[in-house]
Amino acid sequence: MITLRYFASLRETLGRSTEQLEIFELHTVLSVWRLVNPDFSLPENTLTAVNMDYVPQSHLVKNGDEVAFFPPVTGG
Amino acid sequence: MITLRYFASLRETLGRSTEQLEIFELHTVLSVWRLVNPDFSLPENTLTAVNMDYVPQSHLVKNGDEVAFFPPVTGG
Amino acid sequence: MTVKICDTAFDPFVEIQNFQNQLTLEGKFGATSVFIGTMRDFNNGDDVQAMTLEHYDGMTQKQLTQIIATAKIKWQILDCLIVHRVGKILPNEPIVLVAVWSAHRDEAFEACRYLMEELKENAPFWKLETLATNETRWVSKHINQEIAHDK
Amino acid sequence: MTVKICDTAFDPFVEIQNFQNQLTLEGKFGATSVFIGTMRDFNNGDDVQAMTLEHYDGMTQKQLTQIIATAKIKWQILDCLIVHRVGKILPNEPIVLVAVWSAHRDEAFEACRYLMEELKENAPFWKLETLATNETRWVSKHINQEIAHDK
Repeated sequence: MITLRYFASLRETLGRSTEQLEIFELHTVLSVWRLVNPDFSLPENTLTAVNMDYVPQSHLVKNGDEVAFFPPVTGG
Repeated sequence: MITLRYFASLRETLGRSTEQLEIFELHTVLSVWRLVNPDFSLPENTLTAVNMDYVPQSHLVKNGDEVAFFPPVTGG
Repeated sequence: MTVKICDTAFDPFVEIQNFQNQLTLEGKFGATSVFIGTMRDFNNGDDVQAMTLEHYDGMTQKQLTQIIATAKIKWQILDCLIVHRVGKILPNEPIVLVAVWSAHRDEAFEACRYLMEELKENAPFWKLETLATNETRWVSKHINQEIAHDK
Repeated sequence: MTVKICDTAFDPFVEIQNFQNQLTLEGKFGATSVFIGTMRDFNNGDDVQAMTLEHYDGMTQKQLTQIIATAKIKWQILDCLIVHRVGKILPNEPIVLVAVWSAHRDEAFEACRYLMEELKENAPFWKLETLATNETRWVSKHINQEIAHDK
Protein backbone atom coordinates (compact mmCIF):
# COMPACT_ATOMS: atom_id res chain seq x y z
CA MET A 1 0.00 0.00 0.00
CA ILE A 2 1.30 3.47 -0.88
CA THR A 3 -0.17 6.83 0.08
CA LEU A 4 -0.53 9.57 -2.52
CA ARG A 5 -0.79 13.23 -1.51
CA TYR A 6 -1.60 16.32 -3.54
CA PHE A 7 -1.15 19.95 -2.51
CA ALA A 8 -2.22 23.47 -3.41
CA SER A 9 -3.51 24.07 -6.96
CA LEU A 10 -2.92 20.41 -7.89
CA ARG A 11 -5.07 19.29 -4.95
CA GLU A 12 -7.80 21.67 -6.10
CA THR A 13 -7.60 20.52 -9.73
CA LEU A 14 -7.84 16.85 -8.76
CA GLY A 15 -10.51 17.49 -6.15
CA ARG A 16 -8.77 15.31 -3.55
CA SER A 17 -5.78 15.63 -1.21
CA THR A 18 -4.88 12.02 -0.46
CA GLU A 19 -5.57 8.50 -1.62
CA GLN A 20 -4.17 5.03 -1.10
CA LEU A 21 -3.09 2.50 -3.65
CA GLU A 22 -2.00 -1.12 -3.73
CA ILE A 23 0.89 -1.72 -6.11
CA PHE A 24 1.91 -5.15 -7.35
CA GLU A 25 4.59 -4.27 -9.89
CA LEU A 26 7.64 -2.06 -10.09
CA HIS A 27 6.48 1.54 -10.24
CA THR A 28 8.11 4.93 -10.52
CA VAL A 29 6.63 8.15 -9.17
CA LEU A 30 5.50 9.00 -12.70
CA SER A 31 3.95 5.61 -13.42
CA VAL A 32 2.00 5.77 -10.16
CA TRP A 33 0.59 9.13 -11.24
CA ARG A 34 -0.44 7.65 -14.61
CA LEU A 35 -2.07 4.70 -12.88
CA VAL A 36 -4.34 6.88 -10.71
CA ASN A 37 -4.77 9.81 -13.11
CA PRO A 38 -4.97 8.13 -16.52
CA ASP A 39 -6.79 11.06 -18.11
CA PHE A 40 -4.69 13.85 -16.68
CA SER A 41 -1.01 14.13 -17.54
CA LEU A 42 1.29 15.33 -14.78
CA PRO A 43 1.56 19.12 -15.16
CA GLU A 44 4.94 20.48 -16.16
CA ASN A 45 6.90 21.84 -13.18
CA THR A 46 5.19 19.52 -10.73
CA LEU A 47 7.50 18.64 -7.86
CA THR A 48 7.58 15.12 -6.50
CA ALA A 49 8.57 13.81 -3.08
CA VAL A 50 8.78 10.37 -1.54
CA ASN A 51 8.67 10.15 2.23
CA MET A 52 9.08 13.93 2.40
CA ASP A 53 12.29 14.11 0.38
CA TYR A 54 12.40 15.52 -3.15
CA VAL A 55 12.89 12.81 -5.79
CA PRO A 56 12.91 12.73 -9.59
CA GLN A 57 9.84 11.33 -11.36
CA SER A 58 11.90 8.23 -12.23
CA HIS A 59 12.30 7.33 -8.54
CA LEU A 60 11.08 3.80 -7.75
CA VAL A 61 8.34 3.57 -5.13
CA LYS A 62 7.79 0.71 -2.73
CA ASN A 63 5.04 -0.37 -0.40
CA GLY A 64 4.70 1.89 2.62
CA ASP A 65 5.93 4.99 0.74
CA GLU A 66 4.19 8.35 0.90
CA VAL A 67 4.33 9.86 -2.59
CA ALA A 68 3.53 13.56 -2.95
CA PHE A 69 2.82 15.75 -6.00
CA PHE A 70 2.73 19.53 -5.80
CA PRO A 71 3.35 22.77 -7.73
CA PRO A 72 6.48 24.89 -7.23
CA VAL A 73 6.65 26.11 -3.64
CA THR A 74 6.05 29.77 -2.78
CA GLY A 75 6.73 30.16 0.93
CA GLY A 76 8.76 32.72 2.82
CA MET B 1 41.36 80.24 13.88
CA ILE B 2 41.09 76.50 13.25
CA THR B 3 40.22 73.76 15.73
CA LEU B 4 42.26 70.58 15.86
CA ARG B 5 40.85 67.37 17.31
CA TYR B 6 42.48 64.06 18.14
CA PHE B 7 40.79 60.77 18.94
CA ALA B 8 41.42 57.36 20.49
CA SER B 9 45.04 56.15 20.64
CA LEU B 10 46.27 59.32 18.91
CA ARG B 11 44.58 61.47 21.56
CA GLU B 12 46.25 59.35 24.27
CA THR B 13 49.65 59.55 22.61
CA LEU B 14 49.49 63.35 22.25
CA GLY B 15 47.95 63.80 25.69
CA ARG B 16 45.31 66.22 24.44
CA SER B 17 42.04 65.98 22.56
CA THR B 18 41.62 69.45 21.12
CA GLU B 19 43.52 72.67 20.51
CA GLN B 20 43.07 75.88 18.55
CA LEU B 21 45.41 77.50 16.11
CA GLU B 22 45.69 80.76 14.20
CA ILE B 23 46.87 80.27 10.64
CA PHE B 24 48.18 83.07 8.47
CA GLU B 25 49.37 81.17 5.43
CA LEU B 26 48.05 78.49 3.10
CA HIS B 27 48.05 75.23 5.00
CA THR B 28 47.13 71.65 4.22
CA VAL B 29 45.92 69.16 6.79
CA LEU B 30 49.43 67.69 6.87
CA SER B 31 51.24 71.02 7.23
CA VAL B 32 48.93 71.96 10.12
CA TRP B 33 49.89 68.72 11.86
CA ARG B 34 53.59 69.50 11.34
CA LEU B 35 53.10 73.00 12.69
CA VAL B 36 51.61 71.83 15.99
CA ASN B 37 53.46 68.51 16.32
CA PRO B 38 56.96 69.32 14.97
CA ASP B 39 58.61 66.45 16.83
CA PHE B 40 56.06 63.77 16.05
CA SER B 41 55.43 62.67 12.49
CA LEU B 42 51.86 61.82 11.57
CA PRO B 43 51.48 58.06 12.12
CA GLU B 44 50.92 55.95 9.03
CA ASN B 45 47.23 55.02 8.55
CA THR B 46 46.04 58.14 10.35
CA LEU B 47 42.68 59.27 8.97
CA THR B 48 41.98 62.96 8.50
CA ALA B 49 38.71 64.86 8.40
CA VAL B 50 37.78 68.50 7.89
CA ASN B 51 34.40 69.61 9.16
CA MET B 52 33.50 65.97 9.77
CA ASP B 53 34.13 64.78 6.21
CA TYR B 54 37.08 62.57 5.30
CA VAL B 55 39.75 64.46 3.32
CA PRO B 56 43.24 63.62 2.03
CA GLN B 57 46.22 65.05 3.92
CA SER B 58 46.76 67.45 1.00
CA HIS B 59 43.40 69.12 1.63
CA LEU B 60 43.70 72.91 2.15
CA VAL B 61 42.36 74.21 5.45
CA LYS B 62 40.82 77.63 6.02
CA ASN B 63 39.89 79.67 9.06
CA GLY B 64 36.88 78.27 10.92
CA ASP B 65 37.66 74.68 9.92
CA GLU B 66 37.60 71.78 12.37
CA VAL B 67 40.48 69.48 11.48
CA ALA B 68 40.51 65.98 12.99
CA PHE B 69 43.19 63.27 13.17
CA PHE B 70 42.42 59.72 14.22
CA PRO B 71 43.43 56.06 13.81
CA PRO B 72 41.45 53.61 11.63
CA VAL B 73 37.91 53.29 12.95
CA THR B 74 36.75 50.09 14.66
CA GLY B 75 33.04 50.51 15.35
CA GLY B 76 30.13 48.17 14.74
CA MET C 1 18.36 25.07 16.26
CA THR C 2 14.57 25.43 16.31
CA VAL C 3 11.89 25.26 13.63
CA LYS C 4 8.37 26.41 14.49
CA ILE C 5 5.23 26.32 12.37
CA CYS C 6 2.52 28.70 13.68
CA ASP C 7 -1.13 28.70 12.66
CA THR C 8 -1.84 31.97 14.45
CA ALA C 9 -0.17 35.40 14.26
CA PHE C 10 3.24 35.64 15.91
CA ASP C 11 5.34 38.59 17.04
CA PRO C 12 8.82 38.08 15.55
CA PHE C 13 10.57 40.22 18.16
CA VAL C 14 8.97 38.39 21.07
CA GLU C 15 9.93 35.10 19.40
CA ILE C 16 13.56 36.21 19.05
CA GLN C 17 13.74 37.53 22.59
CA ASN C 18 12.22 34.41 24.13
CA PHE C 19 14.54 32.23 22.10
CA GLN C 20 17.61 34.30 22.91
CA ASN C 21 16.75 34.36 26.62
CA GLN C 22 16.99 30.59 26.85
CA LEU C 23 20.30 30.41 24.97
CA THR C 24 23.38 29.84 27.09
CA LEU C 25 25.64 31.83 24.80
CA GLU C 26 26.29 34.93 26.96
CA GLY C 27 29.38 36.67 25.65
CA LYS C 28 29.87 34.05 22.91
CA PHE C 29 27.87 35.55 20.07
CA GLY C 30 28.95 38.79 18.44
CA ALA C 31 26.50 38.81 15.56
CA THR C 32 22.79 38.22 15.10
CA SER C 33 21.28 38.41 11.64
CA VAL C 34 17.50 38.44 11.33
CA PHE C 35 15.10 38.41 8.41
CA ILE C 36 11.36 38.94 8.71
CA GLY C 37 8.98 38.47 5.80
CA THR C 38 5.70 40.34 6.24
CA MET C 39 2.50 40.15 4.23
CA ARG C 40 1.96 43.13 1.95
CA ASP C 41 -1.42 44.43 0.80
CA PHE C 42 -0.30 44.33 -2.83
CA ASN C 43 1.36 41.79 -5.12
CA ASN C 44 2.01 41.66 -8.81
CA GLY C 45 0.13 44.92 -9.35
CA ASP C 46 -3.03 43.89 -7.46
CA ASP C 47 -4.48 44.75 -4.06
CA VAL C 48 -4.52 41.74 -1.77
CA GLN C 49 -6.85 41.46 1.23
CA ALA C 50 -5.75 38.11 2.66
CA MET C 51 -3.57 35.08 2.06
CA THR C 52 -3.92 31.42 2.98
CA LEU C 53 -0.68 29.54 3.46
CA GLU C 54 -0.90 25.80 2.86
CA HIS C 55 1.99 23.52 3.75
CA TYR C 56 2.98 19.87 3.74
CA ASP C 57 3.07 19.18 7.44
CA GLY C 58 6.04 16.98 8.26
CA MET C 59 7.91 17.61 5.01
CA THR C 60 8.19 21.29 5.95
CA GLN C 61 9.93 20.42 9.20
CA LYS C 62 12.09 17.78 7.50
CA GLN C 63 13.22 20.15 4.74
CA LEU C 64 13.94 23.04 7.11
CA THR C 65 15.91 20.75 9.40
CA GLN C 66 18.01 19.60 6.43
CA ILE C 67 18.57 23.20 5.31
CA ILE C 68 19.78 24.12 8.80
CA ALA C 69 22.07 21.08 8.89
CA THR C 70 23.66 22.19 5.61
CA ALA C 71 24.07 25.78 6.86
CA LYS C 72 25.82 24.43 9.98
CA ILE C 73 28.36 22.69 7.75
CA LYS C 74 28.97 25.83 5.68
CA TRP C 75 29.17 28.39 8.52
CA GLN C 76 29.98 28.41 12.21
CA ILE C 77 26.51 29.06 13.54
CA LEU C 78 25.95 29.10 17.28
CA ASP C 79 22.19 28.81 16.99
CA CYS C 80 19.28 29.62 14.73
CA LEU C 81 15.53 30.01 14.79
CA ILE C 82 13.04 29.65 11.95
CA VAL C 83 9.36 30.47 12.47
CA HIS C 84 6.87 30.18 9.60
CA ARG C 85 3.21 31.05 9.61
CA VAL C 86 0.53 28.87 8.01
CA GLY C 87 -3.24 29.33 7.60
CA LYS C 88 -5.08 32.59 6.98
CA ILE C 89 -2.86 35.68 7.07
CA LEU C 90 -3.76 39.36 6.88
CA PRO C 91 -1.64 42.22 5.49
CA ASN C 92 1.04 43.47 7.88
CA GLU C 93 1.24 40.11 9.66
CA PRO C 94 4.62 38.35 9.70
CA ILE C 95 4.94 35.28 7.48
CA VAL C 96 8.47 34.12 8.23
CA LEU C 97 11.27 34.78 10.69
CA VAL C 98 14.85 33.58 10.27
CA ALA C 99 17.42 34.46 12.95
CA VAL C 100 21.04 33.34 13.19
CA TRP C 101 23.49 33.77 16.07
CA SER C 102 27.22 33.58 15.36
CA ALA C 103 30.54 34.82 16.72
CA HIS C 104 31.21 36.78 13.54
CA ARG C 105 29.25 39.06 11.27
CA ASP C 106 30.03 37.44 7.91
CA GLU C 107 28.77 34.08 9.05
CA ALA C 108 25.57 35.47 10.56
CA PHE C 109 24.73 37.50 7.45
CA GLU C 110 25.53 34.73 4.99
CA ALA C 111 23.86 31.93 6.91
CA CYS C 112 20.68 33.99 7.41
CA ARG C 113 20.50 34.78 3.73
CA TYR C 114 21.17 31.16 2.81
CA LEU C 115 18.47 29.83 5.14
CA MET C 116 15.94 32.27 3.70
CA GLU C 117 16.79 31.50 0.05
CA GLU C 118 16.73 27.75 0.64
CA LEU C 119 13.46 28.02 2.53
CA LYS C 120 11.87 29.82 -0.41
CA GLU C 121 13.29 27.28 -2.83
CA ASN C 122 12.59 24.04 -0.98
CA ALA C 123 10.17 24.31 1.92
CA PRO C 124 6.72 23.05 0.83
CA PHE C 125 4.56 26.14 1.38
CA TRP C 126 2.00 27.52 -1.06
CA LYS C 127 0.33 30.91 -1.01
CA LEU C 128 -3.28 31.42 -2.03
CA GLU C 129 -4.06 35.13 -2.34
CA THR C 130 -7.50 36.65 -1.90
CA LEU C 131 -7.53 39.85 -3.95
CA ALA C 132 -9.47 42.99 -3.04
CA THR C 133 -11.97 41.85 -5.71
CA ASN C 134 -12.57 38.63 -3.67
CA GLU C 135 -10.98 36.64 -6.49
CA THR C 136 -8.47 34.04 -5.29
CA ARG C 137 -5.27 32.96 -7.03
CA TRP C 138 -2.32 30.73 -6.24
CA VAL C 139 0.93 32.68 -6.14
CA SER C 140 3.11 31.30 -8.91
CA LYS C 141 6.82 31.39 -9.51
CA HIS C 142 6.21 31.45 -13.25
CA ILE C 143 3.58 34.07 -14.10
CA ASN C 144 6.03 36.77 -13.21
CA GLN C 145 9.73 36.48 -12.51
CA GLU C 146 9.28 39.30 -9.97
CA ILE C 147 7.56 36.90 -7.62
CA ALA C 148 10.66 34.80 -7.24
CA HIS C 149 12.37 37.90 -5.88
CA ASP C 150 9.56 38.97 -3.64
CA LYS C 151 9.82 39.22 0.12
CA MET D 1 15.57 57.13 8.51
CA THR D 2 16.85 57.41 12.07
CA VAL D 3 20.34 57.38 13.60
CA LYS D 4 20.65 57.07 17.38
CA ILE D 5 23.77 57.17 19.53
CA CYS D 6 23.18 55.67 23.01
CA ASP D 7 25.46 56.02 26.01
CA THR D 8 23.55 53.43 28.04
CA ALA D 9 22.53 49.84 27.29
CA PHE D 10 19.72 49.44 24.76
CA ASP D 11 17.42 46.54 23.92
CA PRO D 12 17.59 46.09 20.14
CA PHE D 13 14.22 44.37 19.89
CA VAL D 14 12.44 47.08 21.87
CA GLU D 15 14.15 49.68 19.65
CA ILE D 16 12.95 47.93 16.48
CA GLN D 17 9.42 47.48 17.79
CA ASN D 18 9.09 51.09 18.93
CA PHE D 19 10.45 52.31 15.62
CA GLN D 20 8.22 50.01 13.58
CA ASN D 21 5.13 50.99 15.59
CA GLN D 22 5.47 54.61 14.54
CA LEU D 23 5.99 53.77 10.85
CA THR D 24 3.01 54.32 8.59
CA LEU D 25 3.93 51.50 6.26
CA GLU D 26 1.21 48.95 7.12
CA GLY D 27 0.96 46.45 4.29
CA LYS D 28 3.72 48.19 2.31
CA PHE D 29 6.83 46.42 3.57
CA GLY D 30 7.37 42.75 2.83
CA ALA D 31 10.92 42.45 4.14
CA THR D 32 12.80 43.52 7.24
CA SER D 33 16.50 42.75 7.55
CA VAL D 34 18.18 43.27 10.90
CA PHE D 35 21.73 43.00 12.14
CA ILE D 36 22.75 43.20 15.79
CA GLY D 37 26.38 43.34 16.90
CA THR D 38 26.87 42.20 20.49
CA MET D 39 29.92 42.44 22.70
CA ARG D 40 31.71 39.12 23.19
CA ASP D 41 33.78 38.16 26.20
CA PHE D 42 36.70 37.20 23.97
CA ASN D 43 38.59 38.81 21.09
CA ASN D 44 41.74 37.93 19.27
CA GLY D 45 42.38 35.00 21.61
CA ASP D 46 42.03 36.98 24.85
CA ASP D 47 39.32 37.21 27.48
CA VAL D 48 37.73 40.65 27.54
CA GLN D 49 35.91 42.02 30.59
CA ALA D 50 34.75 45.39 29.23
CA MET D 51 35.01 47.77 26.33
CA THR D 52 34.89 51.56 26.04
CA LEU D 53 33.57 52.93 22.79
CA GLU D 54 34.81 56.40 21.90
CA HIS D 55 33.31 58.30 19.00
CA TYR D 56 33.57 61.63 17.21
CA ASP D 57 30.25 63.18 18.17
CA GLY D 58 28.77 64.97 15.19
CA MET D 59 30.94 63.28 12.59
CA THR D 60 29.38 59.94 13.53
CA GLN D 61 25.90 61.25 12.77
CA LYS D 62 27.09 63.00 9.61
CA GLN D 63 28.81 59.90 8.25
CA LEU D 64 25.91 57.58 9.07
CA THR D 65 23.45 59.98 7.46
CA GLN D 66 25.59 60.03 4.30
CA ILE D 67 25.81 56.22 4.28
CA ILE D 68 22.02 55.97 4.54
CA ALA D 69 21.60 58.53 1.74
CA THR D 70 23.83 56.40 -0.50
CA ALA D 71 21.94 53.23 0.39
CA LYS D 72 18.66 54.95 -0.53
CA ILE D 73 20.04 55.65 -3.99
CA LYS D 74 21.19 52.07 -4.46
CA TRP D 75 18.10 50.28 -3.10
CA GLN D 76 14.40 51.01 -2.63
CA ILE D 77 14.38 51.29 1.12
CA LEU D 78 11.15 52.25 2.85
CA ASP D 79 12.86 53.09 6.15
CA CYS D 80 15.87 52.24 8.26
CA LEU D 81 17.13 52.51 11.81
CA ILE D 82 20.71 52.58 13.06
CA VAL D 83 21.46 52.53 16.79
CA HIS D 84 25.05 52.54 18.06
CA ARG D 85 26.25 52.31 21.61
CA VAL D 86 29.09 54.46 23.02
CA GLY D 87 30.77 54.56 26.44
CA LYS D 88 31.48 51.59 28.69
CA ILE D 89 30.05 48.30 27.46
CA LEU D 90 29.96 44.87 29.10
CA PRO D 91 29.97 41.46 27.41
CA ASN D 92 26.59 40.38 26.05
CA GLU D 93 25.46 43.99 25.63
CA PRO D 94 24.43 45.12 22.13
CA ILE D 95 26.86 47.46 20.35
CA VAL D 96 25.07 48.18 17.10
CA LEU D 97 21.68 47.66 15.51
CA VAL D 98 20.93 48.12 11.81
CA ALA D 99 17.38 47.49 10.56
CA VAL D 100 16.01 48.02 7.05
CA TRP D 101 12.40 47.89 5.85
CA SER D 102 11.69 47.29 2.16
CA ALA D 103 9.01 45.88 -0.14
CA HIS D 104 11.34 43.12 -1.31
CA ARG D 105 13.75 40.72 0.28
CA ASP D 106 16.81 41.31 -1.92
CA GLU D 107 16.80 45.03 -1.19
CA ALA D 108 16.38 44.60 2.55
CA PHE D 109 19.20 42.04 2.80
CA GLU D 110 21.60 43.97 0.60
CA ALA D 111 20.95 47.39 2.09
CA CYS D 112 21.31 46.07 5.65
CA ARG D 113 24.63 44.45 4.80
CA TYR D 114 25.82 47.59 3.01
CA LEU D 115 24.91 49.86 5.92
CA MET D 116 26.74 47.60 8.34
CA GLU D 117 29.90 47.32 6.20
CA GLU D 118 30.01 51.06 5.54
CA LEU D 119 29.43 51.80 9.22
CA LYS D 120 32.42 49.62 10.14
CA GLU D 121 34.51 51.24 7.43
CA ASN D 122 33.63 54.91 7.90
CA ALA D 123 31.82 55.74 11.13
CA PRO D 124 34.30 57.28 13.62
CA PHE D 125 34.09 54.82 16.51
CA TRP D 126 37.04 53.32 18.38
CA LYS D 127 37.06 50.37 20.74
CA LEU D 128 39.25 50.24 23.84
CA GLU D 129 39.19 46.76 25.35
CA THR D 130 39.81 45.98 28.99
CA LEU D 131 41.15 42.44 29.13
CA ALA D 132 40.53 39.97 31.96
CA THR D 133 44.08 40.82 33.10
CA ASN D 134 42.98 44.50 33.51
CA GLU D 135 45.30 45.47 30.67
CA THR D 136 43.70 47.82 28.13
CA ARG D 137 44.29 47.90 24.38
CA TRP D 138 42.83 49.73 21.41
CA VAL D 139 41.23 47.36 18.95
CA SER D 140 43.17 47.66 15.72
CA LYS D 141 42.33 46.77 12.16
CA HIS D 142 45.98 45.91 11.54
CA ILE D 143 47.24 43.63 14.31
CA ASN D 144 45.06 40.87 13.00
CA GLN D 145 43.09 40.71 9.78
CA GLU D 146 40.49 38.71 11.70
CA ILE D 147 39.40 41.86 13.45
CA ALA D 148 38.24 43.46 10.25
CA HIS D 149 35.86 40.54 9.87
CA ASP D 150 34.71 40.51 13.47
CA LYS D 151 31.15 41.05 14.52
